[in-house]
Amino acid sequence: MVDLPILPLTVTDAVVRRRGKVLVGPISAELETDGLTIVMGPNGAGKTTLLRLLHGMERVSKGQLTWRVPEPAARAAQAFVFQTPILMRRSALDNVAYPLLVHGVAKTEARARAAGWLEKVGLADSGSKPAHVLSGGERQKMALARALIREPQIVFLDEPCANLDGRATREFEDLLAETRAEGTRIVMATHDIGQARRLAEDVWFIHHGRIHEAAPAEAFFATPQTPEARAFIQGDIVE
Amino acid sequence: MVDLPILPLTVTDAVVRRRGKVLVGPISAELETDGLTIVMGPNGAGKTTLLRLLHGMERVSKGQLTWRVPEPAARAAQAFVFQTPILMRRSALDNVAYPLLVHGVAKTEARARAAGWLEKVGLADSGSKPAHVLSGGERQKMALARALIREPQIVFLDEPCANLDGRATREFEDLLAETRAEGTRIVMATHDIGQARRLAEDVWFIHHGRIHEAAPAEAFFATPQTPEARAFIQGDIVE
Amino acid sequence: EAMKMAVTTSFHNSGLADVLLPEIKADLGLEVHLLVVGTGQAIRLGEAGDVDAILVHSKKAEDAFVAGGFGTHRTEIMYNDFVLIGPMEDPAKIAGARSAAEALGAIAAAESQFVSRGDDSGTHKKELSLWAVSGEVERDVSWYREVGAGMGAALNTASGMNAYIMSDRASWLKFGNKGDLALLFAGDPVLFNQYAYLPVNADKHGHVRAGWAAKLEAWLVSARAKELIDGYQMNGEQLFTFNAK
Amino acid sequence: MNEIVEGLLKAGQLILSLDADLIEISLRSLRVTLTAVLISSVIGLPLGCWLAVRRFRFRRFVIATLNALMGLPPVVVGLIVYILLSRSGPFGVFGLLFTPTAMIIAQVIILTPLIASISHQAIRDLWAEYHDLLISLNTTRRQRIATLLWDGRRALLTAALAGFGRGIGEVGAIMIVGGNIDHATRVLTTAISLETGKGNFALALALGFVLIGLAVAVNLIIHSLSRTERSGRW
Amino acid sequence: MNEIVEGLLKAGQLILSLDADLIEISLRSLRVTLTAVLISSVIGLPLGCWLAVRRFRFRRFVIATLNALMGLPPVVVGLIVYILLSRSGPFGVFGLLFTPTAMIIAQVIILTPLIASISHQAIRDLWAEYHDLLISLNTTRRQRIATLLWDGRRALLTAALAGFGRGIGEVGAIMIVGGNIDHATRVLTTAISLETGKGNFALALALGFVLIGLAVAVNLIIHSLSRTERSGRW
Ligand SMILES: Nc1ncnc2c1ncn2[C@@H]1O[C@H](COP(=O)(O)OP(=O)(O)OP(=O)(O)O)[C@@H](O)[C@H]1O
Ligand SMILES: Nc1ncnc2c1ncn2[C@@H]1O[C@H](COP(=O)(O)OP(=O)(O)OP(=O)(O)O)[C@@H](O)[C@H]1O
Ligand SMILES: [Mg+2]
Ligand SMILES: [Mg+2]
Repeated sequence: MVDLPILPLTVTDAVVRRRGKVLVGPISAELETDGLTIVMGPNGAGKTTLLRLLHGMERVSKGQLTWRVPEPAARAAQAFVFQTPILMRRSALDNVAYPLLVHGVAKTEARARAAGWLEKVGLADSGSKPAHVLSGGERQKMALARALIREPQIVFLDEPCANLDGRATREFEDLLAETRAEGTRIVMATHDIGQARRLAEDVWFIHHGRIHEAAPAEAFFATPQTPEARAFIQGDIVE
Repeated sequence: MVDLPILPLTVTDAVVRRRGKVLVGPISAELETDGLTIVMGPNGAGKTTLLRLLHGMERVSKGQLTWRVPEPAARAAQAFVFQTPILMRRSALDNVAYPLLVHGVAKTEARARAAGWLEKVGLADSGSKPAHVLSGGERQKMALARALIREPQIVFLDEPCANLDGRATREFEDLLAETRAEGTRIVMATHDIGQARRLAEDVWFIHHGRIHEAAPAEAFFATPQTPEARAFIQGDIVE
Repeated sequence: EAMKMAVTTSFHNSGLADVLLPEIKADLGLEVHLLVVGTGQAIRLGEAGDVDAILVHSKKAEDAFVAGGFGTHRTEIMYNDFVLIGPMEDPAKIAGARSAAEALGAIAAAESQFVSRGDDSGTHKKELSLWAVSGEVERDVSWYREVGAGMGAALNTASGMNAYIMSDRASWLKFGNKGDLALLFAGDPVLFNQYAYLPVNADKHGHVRAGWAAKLEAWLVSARAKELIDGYQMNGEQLFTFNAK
Repeated sequence: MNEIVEGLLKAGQLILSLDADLIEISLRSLRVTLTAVLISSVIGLPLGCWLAVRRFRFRRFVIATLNALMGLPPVVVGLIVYILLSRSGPFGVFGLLFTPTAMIIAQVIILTPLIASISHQAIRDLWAEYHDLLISLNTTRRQRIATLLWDGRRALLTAALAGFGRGIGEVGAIMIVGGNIDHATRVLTTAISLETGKGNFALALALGFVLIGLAVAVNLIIHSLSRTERSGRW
Repeated sequence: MNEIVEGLLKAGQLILSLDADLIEISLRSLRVTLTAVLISSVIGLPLGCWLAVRRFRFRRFVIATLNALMGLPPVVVGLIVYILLSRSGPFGVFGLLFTPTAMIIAQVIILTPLIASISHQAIRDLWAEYHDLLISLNTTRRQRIATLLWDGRRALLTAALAGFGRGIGEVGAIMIVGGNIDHATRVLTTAISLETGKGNFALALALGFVLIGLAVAVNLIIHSLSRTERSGRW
């Protein structure tokens, strides 16, 4: 739909402050056209806030974000999968079709495409269920389909596999690889270090609201530069 | 508070049916006084529904649940950690203190104990935050504290670690072991097979709404009896 | 065909309209839409040209209405009378009074509860003039209750308080919620209550149906109207006396 | 006391005998109020949503005012509409005074703030739920409002029904602008006022009971058509 | 048209000159309505919560009725209260008729269903949110209601304010049971009615503007005290 490339995104000294506390920042970073960045870090580090900041959903107290194109066009080509899926009070199918409807696709076509996406994420039989009866995993799958259906240029994923079972996680990873191959920029937060290893091209390690370490995946996992990152990677390998 | 032991729980032929579809059942099972049961199964298998059924939160269409003591007493000694934490529109501290207030504990004492529990789950600094600003992992920690604060005889945990980081997961497991040691019966759903291996004494493998396989943990992981269970355990080992 | 006429609550309460309107319809083919409002409001409706004629009973205001050019003229149609109502047991003993002023004086002397319309209506103005005659001008007293309401509402209040009140005879007879009240005094000629018909001036308001207003006026002063008005009875009593010239 | 019983009996009588006058004024009541509710809903529901969705400087002031306007004294509304529609007023040429149209206009003025205010309140929680998603999907304000209107339709129905209740029982304004003219602008409430003034309490109460019955019936019909209280959350 | 302007000017004049009568009736209006709102809230808010929390067979019917009762015609309420309080009525001995107390009673009857209905609607979503948790924690129905009342206090305030708006503008019922007696039961709305009947439209409007101003002021004060529209979700 939106053909102008919106990337790269340049973030300069962005700070998100709430109740007088800095939640995230100052952040300076650049997201290039290509890539799959995994955002990691302990609970409460600021991963969600950072993703929302990049997506333009957090009022910045300082600094700025610059997309290649001006705001409205840049907004239209992004998608976000929230940590807690937001359920519209509609059927699963209509939830997935909604972004298309909003962008002027005719109802029948939107539904047909939504049905296709439900199938892709393994919810073929659940389209007619009202979203609120879906199980935890089913909700995440639905949210994923809803985010990808518009074929965004960049997608932010906030722990999208938290409630998925093993098989669904693998299927998710396949789908993500496919999406990546089609040229979609991916930024994803996860706590699953195994998954991070499998998927990441770059890693951002977040600590106390800042990008503590940003590195290519191999380098990060092989030789983390900071003690915090090292501890974090260790800490996760509990077995 | 409630001193009469409420366990064992006997479930006979219980069925949960919604919109003309059987979601779970028929289930027949017994929960003994002691133990830690891990409930596993693919997304949408019925784990959440089963836990809710045991907790008495789903209207059964058939069959029945029998606790050792009659209903009201049995209800008072159970706790539940929901898959999506329910946030009361209060501070984190007041969220955790709430179950005590409901049970007649004085406000100051309730808050003091709640503060202790927040510390236990690693939220010492977040007590004064309104619950809705908490991060995904912080919410799960808060919900856990809120469930355990009343020292229930049995606690149902529905994927309580989905959004926890590695260290928090380990701390959770320690806390759970402690709780178990104090005599609390634990029934927990998880997708993390590693965690299941570490914690489980018994495993219930749920498939299509039924307890497909119920076995001691070692036996289950070593020699799953059904092809579905075998596939499930394999499927999870993605690497 | 329809025209609009503003009338006061006391006229409407009498029920005479229910007798006259169908006859007017039959004789003239004219439907008269009644707007039942307070006297002041009726005059304002006429001034604004929102009705084609008014039928009220407040001579001073009527004269001002004509003098202001809002109405072409004033035609007296009929009169009825005011009566004094009060508690059955009549604590102020007004039943034997020789004049209305004396009756009011007795109420003042006994300091019995008295309900006044207090709404600047024709009835209210008449009541005030009677108080002036009786010499009781001080009305800022606890037993004198100004209720600021129409005739029916004021009667309801009087009934609820078991108080004295001045009412037009028609409203009283038609009034359903009598409670312990009774008609105690009537007949003093000063209590006569003249109704007049005033067509709205078509020079001021072009849309006014002056033709119909004139036809209605002709009918109202006709022998046919006289027969109906004089013949209208309630509980065997004649309520209105036709006196158009 | 027995006026109340008498009123109930009379109400039964009037209804069973299908009294022609009663049917006429009841239908007129319904027509006026339903039309007014419809118009007010078309204005008020989106306005309420808009207030939920939009952040601006004087938002709080506007909302407080709207809340206050829920209590617009009907007599004042009646007066203002009267002055505007009066022959000597700016819209006098249309000759709307003392017609059902004038009554509808007055009711729209009374009901719109009420419906907007209640719907704003009803939609606030839904907006909190949807906020992130709709912002993320880069929806226009128009689309947000449309989505909230649609997904919140059950709650919004309550707002419209509140408007209906308020309208059907209203008398102060429509008395002034309608004039309570027999066979033209008389409705249930103005008839009740009239009978009360005459001291005919039983008849007034009978009409009142008919009115309440009518309001309950409309509510029940709409509730069961829309199945509002039936299915769980939506 | 210029009556409206005149009315505005007169309203300004009355307020600036601190007209003694105006102050008296304004204070009485406030006293009657605030008392009625308080009593109605004490009944209506928990009732609304109770209806949200409790499932029973005739729930839908009760809710539809409550919705319908939002539109209880004030004149009918006035009549019934009048009949009950009148000397020959069952509560005649208390001599409450034509006192502010009677006006408060009538207003409570009008406002309680309104407040209950709006608060039920406001609390429904919150209950959907809390349902599982409060059931799981084995709370008593009383505790559930108390929790919803407390955590939903902001939304419930709107219900109470809607009641205030409705009450302060109400005239039909308090006219009948209060009697609009000068210096005893005259309030702003009954004074407006009176002046309208007298044809003093400008004065009536002036009083109306004072009333609206008062209502806006009360709303603004309460909103800013409670900071309703300020902080994000709670
Ligand atoms: N409005 C706010 N006021 C105060 N603190 C806030 C606010 N919003 C978020 N926070 C805090 O900011 C921190 C970062 O939150 P964020 O949701 O970004 O963490 P996260 O890295 O995504 O954690 P998780 O892995 O648990 O999801 C948390 O500690 C949270 O409590
Ligand atoms: N009211 C309902 N009507 C129809 N289907 C329902 C209803 N409630 C739940 N379901 C379906 O029942 C199935 C079981 O749901 P449940 O939440 O128990 O799954 P789960 O095992 O917990 O899955 P997950 O691992 O994703 O959390 C799901 O497919 C869900 O869509
Ligand atoms: Mg997060
Ligand atoms: Mg589940």
